Parts: sequence; structure tokens; C-alpha cells
Amino acid sequence: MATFIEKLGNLDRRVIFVLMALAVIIPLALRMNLPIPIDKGPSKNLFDAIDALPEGSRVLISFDYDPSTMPELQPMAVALSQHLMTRDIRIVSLALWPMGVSLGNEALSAVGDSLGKEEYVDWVNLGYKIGGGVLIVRMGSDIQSVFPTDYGGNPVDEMPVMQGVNKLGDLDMIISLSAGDPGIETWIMMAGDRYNIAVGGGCTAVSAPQLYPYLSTGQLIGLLGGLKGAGDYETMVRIGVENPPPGIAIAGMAAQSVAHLVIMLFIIIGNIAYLSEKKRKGGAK
Amino acid sequence: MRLVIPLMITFVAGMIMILQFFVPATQPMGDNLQEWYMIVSSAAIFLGAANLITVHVHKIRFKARNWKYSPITLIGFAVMIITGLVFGIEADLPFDYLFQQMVAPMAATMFSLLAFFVASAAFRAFRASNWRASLLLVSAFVVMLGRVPIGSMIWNKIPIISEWIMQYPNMAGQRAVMIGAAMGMIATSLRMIFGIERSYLGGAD
Amino acid sequence: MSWEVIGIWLGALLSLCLYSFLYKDNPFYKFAEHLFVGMSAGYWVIYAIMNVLVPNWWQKLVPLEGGFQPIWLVPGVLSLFMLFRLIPKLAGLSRLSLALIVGTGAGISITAMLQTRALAQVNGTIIALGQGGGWFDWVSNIIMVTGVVCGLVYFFFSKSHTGVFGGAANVGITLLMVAFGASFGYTVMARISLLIGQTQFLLFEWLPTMGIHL
Amino acid sequence: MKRALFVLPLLALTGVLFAQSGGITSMDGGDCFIESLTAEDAPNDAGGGVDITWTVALDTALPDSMVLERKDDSGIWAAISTLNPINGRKTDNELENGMEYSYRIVPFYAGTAQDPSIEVSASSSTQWIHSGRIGMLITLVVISLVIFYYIDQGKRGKELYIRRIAGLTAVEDAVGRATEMGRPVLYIPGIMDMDNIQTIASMVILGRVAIKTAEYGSSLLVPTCRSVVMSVAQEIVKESYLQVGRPDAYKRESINYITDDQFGYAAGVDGIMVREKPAAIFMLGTFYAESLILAETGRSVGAIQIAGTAMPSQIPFFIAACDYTLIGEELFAASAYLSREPKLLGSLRGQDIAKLFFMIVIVLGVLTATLGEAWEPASKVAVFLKTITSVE
Repeated sequence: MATFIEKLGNLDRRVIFVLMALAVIIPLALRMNLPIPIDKGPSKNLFDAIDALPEGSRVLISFDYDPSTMPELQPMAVALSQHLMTRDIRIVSLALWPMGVSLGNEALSAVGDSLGKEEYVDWVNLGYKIGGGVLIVRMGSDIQSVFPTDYGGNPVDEMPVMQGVNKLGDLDMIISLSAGDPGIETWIMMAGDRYNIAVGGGCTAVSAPQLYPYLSTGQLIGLLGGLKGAGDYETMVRIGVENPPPGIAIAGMAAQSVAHLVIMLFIIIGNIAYLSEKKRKGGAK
Repeated sequence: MRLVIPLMITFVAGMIMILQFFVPATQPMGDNLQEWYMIVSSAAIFLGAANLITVHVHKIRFKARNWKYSPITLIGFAVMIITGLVFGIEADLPFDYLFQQMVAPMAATMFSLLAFFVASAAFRAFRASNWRASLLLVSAFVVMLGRVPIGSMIWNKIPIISEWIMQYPNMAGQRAVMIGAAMGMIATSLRMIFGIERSYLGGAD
Repeated sequence: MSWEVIGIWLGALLSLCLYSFLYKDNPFYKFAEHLFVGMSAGYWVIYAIMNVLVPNWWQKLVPLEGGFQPIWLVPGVLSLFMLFRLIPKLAGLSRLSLALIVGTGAGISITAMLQTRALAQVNGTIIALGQGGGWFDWVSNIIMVTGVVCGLVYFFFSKSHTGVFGGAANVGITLLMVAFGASFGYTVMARISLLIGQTQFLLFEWLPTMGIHL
Repeated sequence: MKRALFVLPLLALTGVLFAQSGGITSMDGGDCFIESLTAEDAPNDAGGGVDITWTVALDTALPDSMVLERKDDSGIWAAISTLNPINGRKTDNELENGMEYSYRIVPFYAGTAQDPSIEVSASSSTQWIHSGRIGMLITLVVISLVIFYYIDQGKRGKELYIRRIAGLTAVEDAVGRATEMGRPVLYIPGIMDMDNIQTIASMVILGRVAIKTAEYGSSLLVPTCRSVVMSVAQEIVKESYLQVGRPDAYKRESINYITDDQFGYAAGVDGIMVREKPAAIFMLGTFYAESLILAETGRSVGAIQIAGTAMPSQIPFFIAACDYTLIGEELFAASAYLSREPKLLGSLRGQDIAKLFFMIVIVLGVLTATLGEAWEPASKVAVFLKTITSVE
């Protein structure tokens, strides 16, 4: 018996791969659904901060991600746009990552159309420019010099949504949906800290722990971490809304749970095998 | 001697960037410098492109191992360059289509391989071989449970404990790493700006 | 067959080729890998041209509204110097461009690192231990402050880790391990999310093109 | 110590305190719904900015819109911007320094202009020191002086100790093992460009590793994600081979560019790993999500892996999948450890003193803040420490 368990401890990693694949495919194919409890915390803080903005405020959303992190960040983009637009807050958006432009557009135009919001009046997408932090610092003194036109080449000066927005200081909040560098940290360093603008955001679950310190120093007002953060936000936006649109994040959470269980099961098996081997070797001495 | 001018450029550029942070009057100068920097570092990509072509042409010519795959790289490279230059990069044109339908899914797939690797790494590395390893194991385990709804179904305190670990021990650790690494980075940067570290320029004289 | 369906098939087949790497290296993976490397390299070259060199350099050197701004020749020349690496005799000139990149980068990092990674973190750690009120807050805050201080002790290089100092360094590395464990656990979710995203693509976008609806 | 002189201009700057001029006018807005209106030089800018702030009376109806007007040279008022009444703040940019500008606000109700507010005026000026960053400037100057002082001490031949760093003692073994097995050494310098300090640190370590591979005669592969990193790596490795007298063994084509794309790079390097089967893999520099893709594949081909990064989020993966991991600052200590160059050891000593300074600030701050809840004077110390560590 001991040898069987010990063999388990040296399992070929391909067995683990197969089980992981099944753990994700089966719940998705069967469309399992588990309820999400909303926690107090960084997700709620971001929601509340946006809820407290007066109508007509201007918020900058920076789409700092690409398709590889879409599963986590795109639902956030959608949920945030829904929240901002229903509260009649104007959205100025841009991307520090090249692929963020079209992803951002997808979210903004879909939500905008469903809520009857117009491009150039209620929202605009300025597009992408390389430069990360450098770019932000330039925008601190003059946005129009960095983005004379939006992503489609339309002059920004004439857009109603940009009236009164000349530099970063004219914005009420910056939200960065960030998959790495440049991303939230860049915005905190180059905009939040320098020009004293509230910075909030969403990130992949992986970078969330790294951003926690900024939450406690107040450099970040709130944070959506990974699919769970997106799920939280989706759930909060849906409260009090009749016939809410389907949530993208909620669907994946079931598969998430099962896969977590599988990994934890592996860790337990690994440890039982390890301990039993140690015990046997210890006994043989 | 051949390093004098490069070292001076490094010094001046570094000092301008430091000054523009503390002296508002020098901000326009810093802005310009940063734009130059952006241009020069983007232009460097042609070096890489030239290397990529050389390496693969070389492989094909000398029939190096796996040379049969090199034409694929070259064709892929050429197709992107040509579609980009001919049609432009706006949405719904060939360049964008190729990116969206081929490059992006491949990037997403490579990224998602991590789910498998995280599982195999956790299985192999998280063993209670000593008490410190056990702590690592326990904190990973609790946080993992706290992140999914199932955790709170097992015991409703688990998300709270997981959040506590993130807020206190984890934050302390992250902060120590950040402060320490910042000192390392500042010292390295200073050594470069003041010409004490110059090996990046190649040549020790 | 529409372009959209072709696109889904391209994406799906290439994904499966790359996934085959999990079993072992094979011709399918080699094919996808080489294609990926070539296409992505081409993509970034075009991006550098279209998104930086044209708008941020060329259009400033020769603005659309006319005129010629000679100052923008400087970055142009420096860029050219960078490319001189390809010509062995002139390769030395690339040091000038490299110096600009490195110097600017170093200058930006000094202030950014000191502000965001050092001072802000020190500032955030300065709290009253009783902050929060209850006994548990005391414990938590003490763990936090001790953790930061002992963690820093671990990073001391010029003093041997023995005696009290070594004890503190030990506490430090232990806490770092707890932090790394937590960070790993927290991340697992994100990694699985990515796999979920790709699986959703294969299950709900690709399979339906073959008439399979789950 | 000569280098320290360079820092003096910075120090001198901190001593210069500029009296903020620029004609601040603040007015009571009269019976208009604007209660008060202020114009003053925008702080901490390169000049050309005037801040206009206002408060609105709460008991009157808000106008539909408000227009900010500025008086030009000829005394004519021109609208320059539409204001959001509740914002309370607006900066007028691109002004000429030293000129006196006058402003007033005109409220509109149902499209009709009402009586304008009282006018206020100000002129813009350039600031020579950012008032919110003086504490940080002093800290930076002090840290720099300390580091330069110890670098100088090192150069003068002062004996400097460095503690053992496990991952680095293994470098020699790893390269030796690769030679024995007749397999290459793979060096991955992260995915960021040369402006990144971790990449720079990695390049310096690459120089040391290359010396070892040159001595042992094992082949060294360096795939890079950035063009500039590639050319720097070529220079550095060539130099190392030259240094140990093996210029013939240097192969430029083994240091090549893969692609700028993060995951394209990971795919390419994974391919190299399974086909070349390196016996030793170094992963030093800035890594993001690709860290574990590389480390797990490297592990599966049985290589000894030494990793190091200052990215807090990636360290756990390296710890789980690699034999040795340099954590955070250890990456920056590596070049000193491997070369034992006095100036680098000195720099390390300086870093330690800087950390000691921060530790003292933290401990003192926490103690005084805790005591301060019962004893007022202590809290003043805490507030002072909070102030000098906060940066605007």
C-alpha cells in the first residue's frame, strides 16, 4: 500500500494536466453555476468610490491589457462601463497596451449602444501610444499634444466629451485595467502620486497581491482582483437593475472552484505520499 | 577614452530625468528627452528583425537541425510586415485580422498553459518537508480556498482568514521585497549615471 | 465559409498545436511556435513604425501643417546610430544611443522607485500599533511592522546573519515564505481563468462551427 | 569622493526656498451665486499656469452652465472654457509668465448670460523646486552620498564583508555540470528592455556567467526578447571571452533575438529548452507571467535552474520550480558577490545603510505613533516622519 501512495507522489505531470483539463471542461460544458457572495473589500471600495462621483464627472479608463488576459479583465471593462454610463459619467479612454484599444472599444460601444450613449459625447477612445509612464507624464501637462486625435483619427478638440479635459488634473478619477507593466502601478506612480488624482483599477489575480500595499497607503482607492473581482463587480452592478444583462464572469466561477479543488487535492496527495515515504524510510533506519 | 561621450550622455540624460522630477521648470526638457528615448528604443527593433532574418536564413542555408521550420518563421514575419505596410493597421484590415485570429489566440494559449504548470508546480513543490515549507504550504492552501465560493461553503471564516493573510503577512513580505529591491535599483541606477557601472557599454576601459 | 469562421478555425487549430506541447515536443508545436515567433516579431516591427516612428518622430520632424523641425533630427540620428551595430566598423556609434536609453531609464527609475517602492511603503508602515482598536488589531499590526523590519534585515548583505541579527533575518525569511505562499495561492485563480477563457473559445465558438452545440 | 561633488548641486537646490509670488487675489463673489473666486499661480509647474478656484452658494439654483472669461491686452473679455460648477477648480494653461491675467465667471441660466462675477487676477511663474518633494530630494541626496561614500571606501581597499547567497554559490557548479554533460548553458535575461534596471543587473551577471562558461568551455545560449538587450549581451559576452583569452570560443549567433512578444518569446524559449536540453538555466531579470512557463519547462528537461527577479509577484513561481532563487535585492547583490569588486561591495554596504535608515524611520515612526495616542509630543515626531516620507 505504501508503495502505491509513494508512486502517487511521483505522478507523471501529464496525468495532472489531463485532470486539470477535465476540471475546467466538464463544469463549463455542463454549465454549472455556483452563487457568489459579495465581500467587503477592495471591489466594494471601487464600486462605492464610483457611486459617489457626481453626474457629469469625467473618468479616464485605461485599457492596459491584451487578449491573453481578456477572460479576467474584459468582464471588468464591461461592468465598469455599465456602472459609469448608467450614472451619466463621461468616459475618456485610452490604452497603454496596443491591443487594449480594440478590446476597450468592444466593451464601450456594446455597453454604450445598449444604454443609448453616444461616442464623442459620452465616451471616447483615444487609442494607443507607446511610452507607458513617459506618456502619462506628458499627459499630465497636455493630453491633446499626446492624443491630438482619437483612435479613428478624429480630432479630439472638437469632441463634446473632451470639453474641459486638457490635462490629467481635469479628470476626477483614473481607472486602469491592467495586465502588467505598464499598468496600474504606472498610473499610480506617474499620475496618482504626481497629480493627486484618485486611481482605481482592475488587475489579473496574479498582480493583485503586489498592489495590496497601494490600497492600504490610499494610493489606490479600490481594486478588482481577477475573475473574482469581476464577478463581484458584476453582481454589485446588477443589484437593483431589472433584467440585468448576462454576467460573463459569474459563468466561469464554477469551473474555477472545481479546478481549485483538483489542485488542492493534488497537494494533499503529494503530502500524504511524501509523509508516508518519510515515515517508512525513518522506520527502516 | 571611447567611452567618455557615451558616459557623458548617460550622465546628462539621467540627471535631466532626476531634475525634472524635483524642478518643475525643467519639465519641458524632461518631456522632450523622454520622447527621444521612446523614438530611439522603438527604432532599435530593426536590429532584432535583422537578427531574426539572419539566424533563420543561416539555418536554412546550412541545413541546421530543424531548419525545415525556419521558412515558417520567415513567412510569418514577411506576411505581417507586408500586410501592415500595404493595408495599414486599422481594425478589420488584413494585418489586424491576422493578429486577432492567429497571433492573439496563440498568445492566449501560451498564457493559459500556466494553469497546467501551476498545478504541476504546486503538486511537486508544496510538501511539508520542514516547518517553513509547511507555512508556505498552509498559507497557499488557505488563500487558494478563500478565493473561490467553495471556500466559504466549507467554513465561512476561510475568506476572512485568507484576506487577513493577504493584508498583513503578505503585505509585510511584499513591502520588505519592494523596499530592498528599490535600494538595489537606486544604487545600480546611480552607478550607471555616474559612470561607475559601465559594462553595459561593452568593454571595461 | 466566411472570414470569421476561417478565423475561428485558425485560432482553434493553432491553439491545439500549442497545447500539444503539454504531452511532448512534436512537429505541430514546432510549426505553431515558429509561426508565432515570426508573426509576432513582424507585428511589433509594424507597430513600432506605425505607432511611434511615424506619429511621434516623422510627423514632428515634418509636420503636416508644413515646416521642418530640425531638433527632431537628433533622435533620428541617434536611432540611425543604433542601427549601425549592423555595420561592424560603425558599431561603436551605437553606444551613444544606448547611453541615451540607459541614462533616461536610470534617471526615471531612481525617482519612481524611491517614491513608490520605498518612501510610500515606509510611509504606509508607520502606523500606531493600536490602530483598529481590538487586541487582534494589535497582533496584526505588530506582525506587519515586525515583518517589514525583519524582512529588511534578511536583505542585509554586509553583516553576517548570526546572533540576534540572524534571528531577525530568520523571522524575516519565514515571513517572506508565508507571503510567497499566499501570493502563489492568490494567483492560481488567475491562471485557471485564462484556461477557462481559452476553453470557452474552443467549446462555445469553435465546436459550434462543426454543428456541435454544448 | 569626487563624485559626491556632483550631488552638491542637488543639495544646493534643496537649500533654496523660493518665495511663492504671483499675485494671489481672492474675492468675495458678491451677491452672485459664486460665493468666492480665487486666482493664483499654479503651484509646481514649469510656468504658464494659473489656478482658478471657486465655491458656489448652496442655497441658489445651479446655473445650466458657467463660462470662464479672461481679459486680453486690449481689455476685452473672451470666453476660454466652460466650467462644471461643482468642480470648483480649473487651471488655465499656456499663459505667458509674468503677465497679469484677469478672470471672471459668467453663469448661464436657460441660455441667457447673467451678471458676471467679480474679477480676480493673477500671473503665472515658473517654480524652481517642487514644494511637495523636498523631503524626498533630501532623502535621495543622503542615500546617494552614503552609497558613494562606501563605494569610495571599497575602492580605497577597505575590507568589506558579504554574506553567503545560496543561489550564487551554485553558479559555478551549474556551469561545471553543463560542461561535464556536454550540454549548453541557457541564460534568459528577462523580457524587458535595457532601460529596465533589472535587465542591466542581469547583463552584469551575464558577464560573470560568460567568464565561467568560457573557462569551462561549455556553450552559452542567450535568447533575448529585445533587440537592444541582444546587442548589449553580444558585447558583454564577447568581452568576457576576450578577458579569459578565449575569443575564438565566442559565438555571436548563439545570442539572438526571438521576438518582442511576451508569449511568442516564451514559446520560442520553451522550444529551445526541449530541443537543446540545457544542463543549466539562468533566469535573471524582469519576468512577468512567462516566469512559470519557462521554469516548469526547464524543470522538465532536468536542468539546474537559478532564477532571480525583483518582481514580487513572480518570485513564488521561481521558488516553486527552480533549484535556487535570488529574491528581490539579492539580484542586485549578485554582481558584487560574483565579482567581489571592491566598488560593488562598497555600493552594497551603502544600500545596507540606506535600508538601516528606513528601518529606523519605521521603528521610530511606529513607536512614536503608538505612544502618541497617549502622549501628545510623541505623535508630533510620528507626524514629522510621515511628512518626510510622503511625496506629492
